Amino acid sequence: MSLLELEDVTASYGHAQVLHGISFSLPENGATGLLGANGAGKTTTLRAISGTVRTTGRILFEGRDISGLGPDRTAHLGIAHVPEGRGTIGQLSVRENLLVGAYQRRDRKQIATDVDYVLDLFPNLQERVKSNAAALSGGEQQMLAVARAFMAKPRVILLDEASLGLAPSTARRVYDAIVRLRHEAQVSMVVVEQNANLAFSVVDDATVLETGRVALHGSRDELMGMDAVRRAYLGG
Amino acid sequence: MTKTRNAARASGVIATVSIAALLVSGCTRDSSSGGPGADDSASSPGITDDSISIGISSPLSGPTAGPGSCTIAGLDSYIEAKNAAGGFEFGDGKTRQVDFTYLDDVYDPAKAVSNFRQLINDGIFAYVGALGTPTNAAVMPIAEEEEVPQVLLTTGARTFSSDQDAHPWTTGFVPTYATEGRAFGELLAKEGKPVTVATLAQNDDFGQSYLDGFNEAIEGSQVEVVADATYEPTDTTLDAQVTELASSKADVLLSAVSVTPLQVGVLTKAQSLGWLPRIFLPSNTSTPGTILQPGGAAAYPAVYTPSFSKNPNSPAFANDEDVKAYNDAFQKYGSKIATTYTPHCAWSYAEGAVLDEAFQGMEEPTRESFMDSMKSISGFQAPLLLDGITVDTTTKDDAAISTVQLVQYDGQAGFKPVAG
Amino acid sequence: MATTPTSTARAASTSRSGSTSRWRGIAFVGVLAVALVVAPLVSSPYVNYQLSSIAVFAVAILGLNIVMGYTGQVSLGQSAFLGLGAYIAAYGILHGWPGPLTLLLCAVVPAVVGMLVALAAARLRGLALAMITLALPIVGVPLARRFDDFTGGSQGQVVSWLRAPESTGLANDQWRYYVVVLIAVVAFVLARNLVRGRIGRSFAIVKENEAVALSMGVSPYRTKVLAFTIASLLGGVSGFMYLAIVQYTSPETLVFATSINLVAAMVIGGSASIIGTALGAVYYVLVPVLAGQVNSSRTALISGAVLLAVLFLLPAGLVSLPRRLARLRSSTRRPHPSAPPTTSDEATHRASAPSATTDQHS
Amino acid sequence: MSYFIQVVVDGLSNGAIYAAIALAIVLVYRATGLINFAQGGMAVTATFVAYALTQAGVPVLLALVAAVVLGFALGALLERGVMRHFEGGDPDTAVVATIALLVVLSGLSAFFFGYEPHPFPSLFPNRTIGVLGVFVSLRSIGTITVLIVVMVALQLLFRSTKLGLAMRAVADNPQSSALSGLPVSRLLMIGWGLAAALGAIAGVLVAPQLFISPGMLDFVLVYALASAILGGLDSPVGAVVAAAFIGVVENLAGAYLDFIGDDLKIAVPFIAVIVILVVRPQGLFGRKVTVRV
Repeated sequence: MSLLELEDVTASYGHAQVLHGISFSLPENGATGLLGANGAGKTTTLRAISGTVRTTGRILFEGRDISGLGPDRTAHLGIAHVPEGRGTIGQLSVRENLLVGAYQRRDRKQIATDVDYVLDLFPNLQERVKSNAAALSGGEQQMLAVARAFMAKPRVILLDEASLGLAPSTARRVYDAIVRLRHEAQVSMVVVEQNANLAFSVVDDATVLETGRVALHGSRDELMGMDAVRRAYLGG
Repeated sequence: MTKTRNAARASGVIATVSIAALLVSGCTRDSSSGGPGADDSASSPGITDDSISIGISSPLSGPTAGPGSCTIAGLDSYIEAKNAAGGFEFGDGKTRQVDFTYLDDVYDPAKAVSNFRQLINDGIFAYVGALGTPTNAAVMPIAEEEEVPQVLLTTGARTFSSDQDAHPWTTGFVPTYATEGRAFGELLAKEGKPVTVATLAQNDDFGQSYLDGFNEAIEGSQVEVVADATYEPTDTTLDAQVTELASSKADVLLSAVSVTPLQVGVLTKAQSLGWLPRIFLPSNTSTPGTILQPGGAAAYPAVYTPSFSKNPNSPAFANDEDVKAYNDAFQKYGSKIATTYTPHCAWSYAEGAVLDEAFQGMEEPTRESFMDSMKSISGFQAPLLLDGITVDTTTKDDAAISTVQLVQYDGQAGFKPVAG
Repeated sequence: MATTPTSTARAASTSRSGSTSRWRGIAFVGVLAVALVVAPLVSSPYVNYQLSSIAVFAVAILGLNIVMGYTGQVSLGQSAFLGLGAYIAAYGILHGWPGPLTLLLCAVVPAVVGMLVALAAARLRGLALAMITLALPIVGVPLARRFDDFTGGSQGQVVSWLRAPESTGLANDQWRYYVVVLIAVVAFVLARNLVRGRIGRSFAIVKENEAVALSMGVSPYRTKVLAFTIASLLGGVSGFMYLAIVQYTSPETLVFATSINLVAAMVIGGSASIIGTALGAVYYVLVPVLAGQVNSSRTALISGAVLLAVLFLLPAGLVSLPRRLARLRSSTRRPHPSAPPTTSDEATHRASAPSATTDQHS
Repeated sequence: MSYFIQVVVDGLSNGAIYAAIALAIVLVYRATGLINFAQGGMAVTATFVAYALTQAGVPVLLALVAAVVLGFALGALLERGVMRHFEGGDPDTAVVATIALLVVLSGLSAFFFGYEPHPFPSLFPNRTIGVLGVFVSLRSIGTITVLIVVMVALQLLFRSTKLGLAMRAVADNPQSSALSGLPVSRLLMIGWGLAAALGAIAGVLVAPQLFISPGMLDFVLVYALASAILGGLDSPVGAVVAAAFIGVVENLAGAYLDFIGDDLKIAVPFIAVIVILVVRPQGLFGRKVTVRV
C-alpha cells in the first residue's frame, strides 16, 4: 500500500480551477518529485495534500481519505508541509520554532533528543539557537523550516521550493541535509523544486505537471534520460 | 484592477446611494425653507395654525452624552406633557401642538452644522436649548444668515449672550460660567478678611470664564489666589494637580471641574493629602448622589455650589408641586431619552416653560415675533427654579438666567442656604 | 502560479468587453460630470451641505488611502492634518490672505509637517507606527488650545467667508459646493494618475514586500515618506475645504475619534481604490445622518452595527459590491461550497506574488 | 522633597491604571497579532457586568470573578462569531472590524447603563496611608500588587508554557502555525477570551478611580497603547515598567516644567515614546528583530 495516493484531484481558488485531475502515489519511505513550469500546479498540489485549498477527488494517506481535512488535522496525521517562502515564525527564536513544530507531540524526552539531532544536522542553527527566526539568513531560515517540519515526527514532508532565493552553495547544503534526513530519519517526501538537479539528488521518481495536469511520470533515471526534460529543467 | 468596467459598476453604486440620499432628505431647492425673504406668506416656516416645530442637536452618544441627553429629555418632558394637556397657547390666540425633533451631534461641530441644516430643511421654526460651546458656536453664524432663532442654549459660554445686538438670533439660557465664578468671589470678598485660594480649572472657555468671573469679583479685596492649575477633560486623574495645589495649603479650593469622575477624584485626593479647604464646586458637578457622597465631601469644613434649580431627587423638594409635575412628566416621556439624572434635565424642563412663555407673547406666527417675545420676558418664575431666581431675557448682555444662589452641602443628600 | 486566479478572471472579463466598457466608462464620466454640475442647482442648501461634506471627507480619506490602502502603512493621525489645514485656512482668511495662497499653504504646511513626522517614523512598522501617528491628534488638541492667538483656543474660530460673488447669481451653499467639489475633483484626478503611474507601482511593491522592493531598486523608506507626505498634503487640503463649508474650526476638528472614523470609512469604501475612497466618504457622511433618522438616541449602536454588517458582506469594501453580486449570481447558477476558512483568494494572491516576481528574473 | 516624592507616587498610581490596560493590550497582541480596538469595549462590557452584580448586592470580589468568566466567554464568542470571518483577509479590514466591535459594545453598554459615569465600589479599602508626608491610597497599592501578579502570570504563560508558545506562534504566522499542527482557530479563541478576561480585571481595578461609563477607557487606552509599545509589545514586564515611566514623566513634566504646564504634559510621554522608538524601534524591552533580505 502506498503511503500517499492522489486520485484525480482537482483544486480551485474561487472560480479559477488550478488542478484538473492529478494522480500519483508515494510509497512508504519513498521520495517523489513534482516538476513543472510556473503555474503548473505544483504548489497547489502540496496545498491540496496538506488541506489548505479546496479539492475534489480522493487523497489517501495510509489508506484513509484525508481530503477535506484542515492543515492542523493533516499535520496531526503526520503530514508536514514546508511552504514556499519558508514560513518560519519570525518573532520566535530558533528553539521556539522547533518546539512549535513538536506541538502535537507528548514525548518530552524524545523531543529534546530530536532538537539536538536537528541542531546537529544544521550546525548553523546550533549557533543561533536563541535568535529570532526573522533575524536568520535566507538559508538558515530554510534550514529552520525543514527542521521544524521534522520536529513533528511526520510520516511525510511536503517540501516546496527549498532552494528559492538561495545562493547555489547554500541551496546545495540545504539539500545535503535533506538527503541525510530522508535516510537517517526514514521520512518520506514530496519535493517541489525548480532546480531539477537538486530535486533529483533526493527523489526516486518524479511527476511532471503541465497546467494542472500530469504530463509525464517516470523514475529519476528515466526522466534524466529524456531530452525534453533535460532541456526544460536541467538547464542543458 | 480593470478600470472602466468596475468603475462603471461602482459608479452605479455611488449614483444609487446619492440618489437615495437625496430622496431620503426628500427635497429640492424650491421646497427649501429658511432663507430671508424666501416666503411670501405672512408666517415663517415650521408653524401652522395648529402646530409648530422646533428642533435641537445635542450630543446623544460619546463622552458628553449624559448632559446632552438631559438637555433633550427635560425639554421633551415639558413639551409632551403640555401637548397631552391640550397644547401651547400662543399670543395670536391659537393653540398649537409642538412638534419636537432632536438629533445627535456627538459634540462635533461639523455634525452640529449638518444637523442644524437638516432641521432647517425639515422646516423647524426655531432651534432651542442645544448643549455645547463649539457646536453652538459653529451653528450661530448660520442661524444668523438663515434668520432662524437659536435660543435658550444650555451652555454657559459668554459668546452666546454677551452681545445680543451683534447676534440677534441667539440667546443663552443657563447662567454663564462667569456668573457662577463671580458668585464665589463675591462671597469671599464679602467676608472681609484675608483668604488664600487655590484654583483648578478646565483648560477651555468653561474653566477660563469661571476664573474670569471669580477674579473680577475679588478684585481689590483681601482674597488672594496663591496657586492655580488646569487640566484637560481627557486626563485620567487630577492627582498631580491636587498635589500641587495642596502644597499651597490654601484656605479655599475653587474646583472648576466639569467631569464627574475627575471632580470626585479631586475631593478624595485633597482629603487624602490632609488638605481640607473650603470648596467651591460648579453647578454641573455638585450632585450629591454622584459626586459629593462618593467623594466624601462631608469631610470638608464647607462645600459650596451655585444653584438656580431644584434637584428633583432631593428629599427636600419631594412635596414641591413643580418637582412632582416634573417627575411625572419625566417618568412618562424624558426617561426614554436620558437614563441618568444630571442637572441639565431640570434646566431643560424649566427652559420648556420659558419657551411656553415666549409662545404666549408671540402675536404673529413669525420668527421675528417669536424673537421679540423671547426677548421681553422678565421676572418670570419658571418651574424648578429656586425661589428668587427669575428669568429675565431683556438684558442685552447676559443669559436668560443671570443670577445664582450659593448653597452649602448639608453633608447628606441635599443643600442648605449659605449661612450669613 | 504566475497568474493569480483573480487577475486571470479579470483579464478574461476585460478582453471580452474591452471597447464597450471603455465607452461605458466615458459615458459614465460624462454623466457624473453633468450630475456634479447640476446637483447643487436643484438641491436644497441642506443637501448641498451634505454633498460638499462628502467632497471634503473624500479628500481626507483619499490621503489616508494613499498611505494605508496603497502603501500598506498604518495612519491614525489623519484628523490632525485635517485640523491643521482648517486652522491655517482660518488664520489666512481672518488675516486677509488671498484664497489661492491660503489653499496653497493649507497643502504645503501640513505636507511639510507630515514629511518631518514620516522621516522619523517611516522606519517603524505596525503598532509602533500606529502609535506615532496616533500621537498627532492627541498632542494636537492641547496644542490648539494653548496657542489661542493662532487658533482661537477652545472657543474655536468662526470664519464667515466664501460668499458667492454677485455676478454668478448663485447662493452661498451652491458656490461653496462648486469650490470644494472642484478641489476634490482635481485632487482625485491627480491621485488617480499618481497611483496608476510609476510612483503608484512603487507604493504597491512596498506594500507587498519591502524586501522585493529593495531588490528592485525601490527604497521602502523613501516611498513611505512620500506616501505620508501626500497623505498629509491631502489632509491639509481637506481642512481648507472643511473651513469652506463648516465656516468654523475648533480643537474638536482634529480629535482622535475623527481619525478612527476616517480609517473605518476608508476600509468600508475600498482599500487601494479611488472609487472606493469616494464611496467611503459617502458612507462617512450619510450613515450618521441615516442612523439619526432611525433613532437619534442610538446612533452609535446603529452605526457600529451597520459598519459590522458591511464588513461582513463586503470585506473588500463597498467598491466590491458589483463583483460580489456577480459572484453571487454565478454561484446560484453553479452551486459552490463556501470558501475555505484559511485561504481566501487575497491570501493566495499575496503568497504567490513574490515567486512570480522572482521567476520573471530567472 | 516630600512634594517631589508625592508627585512621583501620584505618577506611579496613574501608571498603574495605564499598566492594567497595557497588559491586556500586550496579551491580545501576543495572542492575535492585531491592533485590537475592541479591547477597551470588551473590558468595559465585562466591567459593567461586575457593576450590575455589585448593584444587585454581590460582593465586589465575587462580581470580579463573574466578570472574568463572562469576559472570557464574550471574547471567545466575538472571535468565533465575528473575527474569524476576517482571518486570513486584509489586516486593515480586521482592524476596522475591531473598531466596529468597539462601537457596538459601547453602544450596548450605553443602551443599558447610559453614558453618565457611575461610581464603582473598590476591591480595596478606601483609605490613604501617609509615610513621612507622602500619601498613597491603599487602592493604588492594591492595584499595583494585583498588576504585578498578573504581569508575572502573563510572563510565565508566554515564556514557559506550551499554550503561550502556541499563542505567540499563531499571532505571528497563522498559516505556518497551522501547517505545524497548531489548532489556530481554537488558539485565537482562547487568546480573545483571555484578553477580555484580563480586560475585566483591569476594568474592575481602574473603575473605582475612573467611574464606570461606556467611554471609561477611551483615553486610558491611548496611554496604555503607548506603554505597551514603549515596553516592546511582547513583554509584560516592559509594559508595566513603561506605564510607570509614562505616568511619572508626565506628572514631573506637569509639576516642574512651567512651559509645559498641565495642558501639554500629555505631550511629554508621547514625545518620549517617539524619540525612544526612533532610536530603538523594538521598544525598551522588546527583542530586536532585524529583517534580512
